[in-house]
Amino acid sequence: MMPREFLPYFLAMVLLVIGLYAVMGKKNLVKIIIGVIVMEYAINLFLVLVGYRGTGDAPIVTKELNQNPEALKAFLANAVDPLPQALILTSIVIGLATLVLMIAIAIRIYEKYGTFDVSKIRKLRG
Amino acid sequence: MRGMSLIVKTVTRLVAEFITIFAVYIVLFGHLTPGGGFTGGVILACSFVLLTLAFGKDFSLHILSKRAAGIWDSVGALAFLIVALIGYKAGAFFLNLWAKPATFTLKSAGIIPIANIAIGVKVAAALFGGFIALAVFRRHGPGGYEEDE
Amino acid sequence: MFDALPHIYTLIFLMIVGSVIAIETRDLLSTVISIGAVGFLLSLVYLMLGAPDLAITQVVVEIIVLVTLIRLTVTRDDTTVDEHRDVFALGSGLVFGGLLLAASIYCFQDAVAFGSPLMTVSQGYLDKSLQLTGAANVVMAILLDFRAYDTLGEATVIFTAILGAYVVLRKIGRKHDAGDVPHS
Amino acid sequence: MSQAASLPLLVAIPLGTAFILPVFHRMKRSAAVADFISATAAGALLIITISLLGVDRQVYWAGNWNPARLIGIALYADGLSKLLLLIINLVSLAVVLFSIQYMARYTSRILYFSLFMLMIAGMNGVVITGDMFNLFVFLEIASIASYALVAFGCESEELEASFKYLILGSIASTFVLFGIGILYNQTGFLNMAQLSEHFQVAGMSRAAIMAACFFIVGFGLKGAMVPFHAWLPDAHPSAPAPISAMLSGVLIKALGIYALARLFLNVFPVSNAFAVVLMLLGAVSMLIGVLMAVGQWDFKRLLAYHSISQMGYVVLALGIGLGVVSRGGSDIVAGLALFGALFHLFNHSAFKSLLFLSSGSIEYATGTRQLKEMGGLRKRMPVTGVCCRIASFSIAGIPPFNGFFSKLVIIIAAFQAGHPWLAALAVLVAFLTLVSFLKVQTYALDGELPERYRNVKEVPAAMGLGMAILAVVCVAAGILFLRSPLAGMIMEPARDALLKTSDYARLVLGG
Repeated sequence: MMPREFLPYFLAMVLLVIGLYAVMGKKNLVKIIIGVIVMEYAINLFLVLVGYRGTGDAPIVTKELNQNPEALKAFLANAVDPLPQALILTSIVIGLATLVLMIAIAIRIYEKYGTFDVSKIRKLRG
Repeated sequence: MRGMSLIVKTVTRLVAEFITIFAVYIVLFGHLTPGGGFTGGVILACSFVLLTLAFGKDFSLHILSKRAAGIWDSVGALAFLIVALIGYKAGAFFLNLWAKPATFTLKSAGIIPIANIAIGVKVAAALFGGFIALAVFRRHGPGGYEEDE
Repeated sequence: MFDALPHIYTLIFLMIVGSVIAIETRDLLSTVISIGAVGFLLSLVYLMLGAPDLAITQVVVEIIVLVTLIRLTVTRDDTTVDEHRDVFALGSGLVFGGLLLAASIYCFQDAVAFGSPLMTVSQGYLDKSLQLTGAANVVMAILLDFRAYDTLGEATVIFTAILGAYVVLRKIGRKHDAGDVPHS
Repeated sequence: MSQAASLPLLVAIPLGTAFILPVFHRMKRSAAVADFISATAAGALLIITISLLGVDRQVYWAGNWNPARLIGIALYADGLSKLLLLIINLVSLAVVLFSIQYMARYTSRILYFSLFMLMIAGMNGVVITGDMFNLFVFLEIASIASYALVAFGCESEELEASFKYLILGSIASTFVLFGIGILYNQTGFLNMAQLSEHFQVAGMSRAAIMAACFFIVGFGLKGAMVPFHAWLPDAHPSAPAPISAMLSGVLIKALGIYALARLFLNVFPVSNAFAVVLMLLGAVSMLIGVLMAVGQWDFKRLLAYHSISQMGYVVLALGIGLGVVSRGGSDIVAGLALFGALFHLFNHSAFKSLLFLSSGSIEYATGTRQLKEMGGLRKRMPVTGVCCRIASFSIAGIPPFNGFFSKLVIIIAAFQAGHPWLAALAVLVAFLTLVSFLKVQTYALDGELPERYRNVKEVPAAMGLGMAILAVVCVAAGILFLRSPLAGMIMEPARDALLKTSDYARLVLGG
């Protein structure tokens, strides 16, 4: 088995595979949408795991910290990596945006066919 | 959507204002505490969604019509772009003007609070408009969004 | 010192279980509720890993998504999935997923270990953001100053998607009276 | 430094246009306003792009966060970016002109133009960025705009195609972002130049190789390389014709091919293994695409399959060039292959957009896309007929049109690099393409005019103008880009940007 240091990354990967399976293998529009959501969770989870450090202090400098050089130094050495968090925030927004569009198209397809089942919908040739 | 029972309506009336105030706080103090424009905008949109669910869509559309939501969406986005272009004029795209280091006040972070407000307005309007468009789609038969021409 | 690791493992494990339930259950409403639970678990993970911004954002986004998804499912008649298992899809999915996982076991061996990121660039952000930008929240300083151009893109993405939703939900897309075919 | 200052405008102008257009929604004469603003913006973008040509590389640091302070996001335009910028903004101007009349058939033209501008902003952003995550963000803008535009007609077929495209596009985005996450874990950098510098010193770790594989899947999906092409034959024909022209002519190149070229030639250290993968992807796409195309009777679907096939040429040539570079072979051969790839990239965007626009014109006038129902249209539609013929000759590789030269260059490069079988395959595919387009000519333009099309009229002038611009490019590029000052201004810097693989980091970070 893999060392403890890499197990979290691997678990994020498992989540990605589960999402991928739902997207590729399921025949229901809602399930496919859920698969995409799971993939987004997996990627965000992976990024936040990448950024974790030490004791896991949130990267926010408070007024008290700023007045106390000792504490500030310890904080700077222990706070988690803020950059992946900024990336995740963007990624959450992008995921939400994709989801809105996906739901809109799914509603429209439902209106045309009266079902979410892909096997009853697909007229298009591969 | 017709709205829900009296209890729900009463509670909503009490809670919605607090949610709105909380959203404004989250937007304004994004550079000092956790939160920020996007988060605050989503919370604001949540309070509109709550009103829609409790009182029906006519009530919330009375506060913010679909057309107004679309315009606020554009206005927020444009405001953010203008923040960037002011920096561009002064030397670099998104140059942080007016930054006052380490004072821990509302004005300390230059363009960041302004950009937060722009994003908050934008996101709240966009998500509210999107939710209304998605939620009322079926109730009006085919079609949810009106046409031009 | 608080060791977050065991809690993290538990939460991620629960997320995996929740996702599997969400994907395999037949009732669409249960599916949506399970995925909501997974989202809230993820926000707990964020909170434990020192990301309060993300935790708040994840919770509120989750609420909006859940409300919309529940409205999507409960107002439609087609709420259960009649599962006709596609053996080929299942098999190829398992094989592909297995390959991906095996490759990741091999490749993650030389990943930088969990809990000690390199921080080649971001240590600078952490150290100097208060002095240079005046923002105490370093994530916000990165988001709206160091990488503000990204955030412009982010705002644009949501603008685009909402506009796209309006476009897709229009009553009529084509004008049929415009004389498409002159002699039909 | 003064020239570099116009780089952010390439994104800011279309974004501003897109943000302001919906404000006029449902106002009187909104469509006319949209036409005017969009055409002006597209023209301005082309002017800025042309003003960038001929100047040396440009670096611009957003927010003035440069490596001397704290590193932020770099905007970087070298020869390759400028070639792509020229393609994007030239085709988009022609397409905007075409859209003004064509989109009168659809409702909400103002929202159409807004989404169109967002798509342009996304593509411009992708090709000028020097940052991995920024590339992802702008890739998403362009993709999401294109999902919505594919479904613009709101018919069931379009919605299904759009959903399929959206799902596969999300998978692609996930893979790209996962790759970025792994790279960040490995190096702590997001800037492409810093990544390049890091990999030149440290080499590729196993995790970095995995990230590279994720990028191949992700960008391969965006660029519709063959095992990942399933969405393209549905999405491209379903979209309104101007959007098909943008998707096939520009989008798959800017999001897929450009990103692959930039990553595997500039960011990652050159490696023969990736060269083999690219050659394989290219060869398979080339063959499968054309085989699927030969049997098609739907005009737009046929064109869509040809897009896969022609992109196969480009990726094949990129792979050949990368292989020669990584084996330390002669710079002339590698340069020839890369030149061929970029030249074909440019040519394809001109003739494939033109073909889609003429298919749109024919559909506008006759209401059909089926080749069997057409016939003799060149008598009734002279402008469309001539344009369609020029484009068909170009893609079929008939001299002196541009497609002939770029295919010839690629075939010679494949031969000289020691891949005679690939050269033979390229010749075979060129032949099949020729056959396929002879079919188009025979059925659509020549032959008997069917009774019901006796009164078909030529399309309005603005549509003709849009097509004429691209037709001129098709005819002129064949000669001009091979041997003229233009070649030195546009093609050679683009080739050198890819050929001198290790210069990228130095040029960006060196200030």
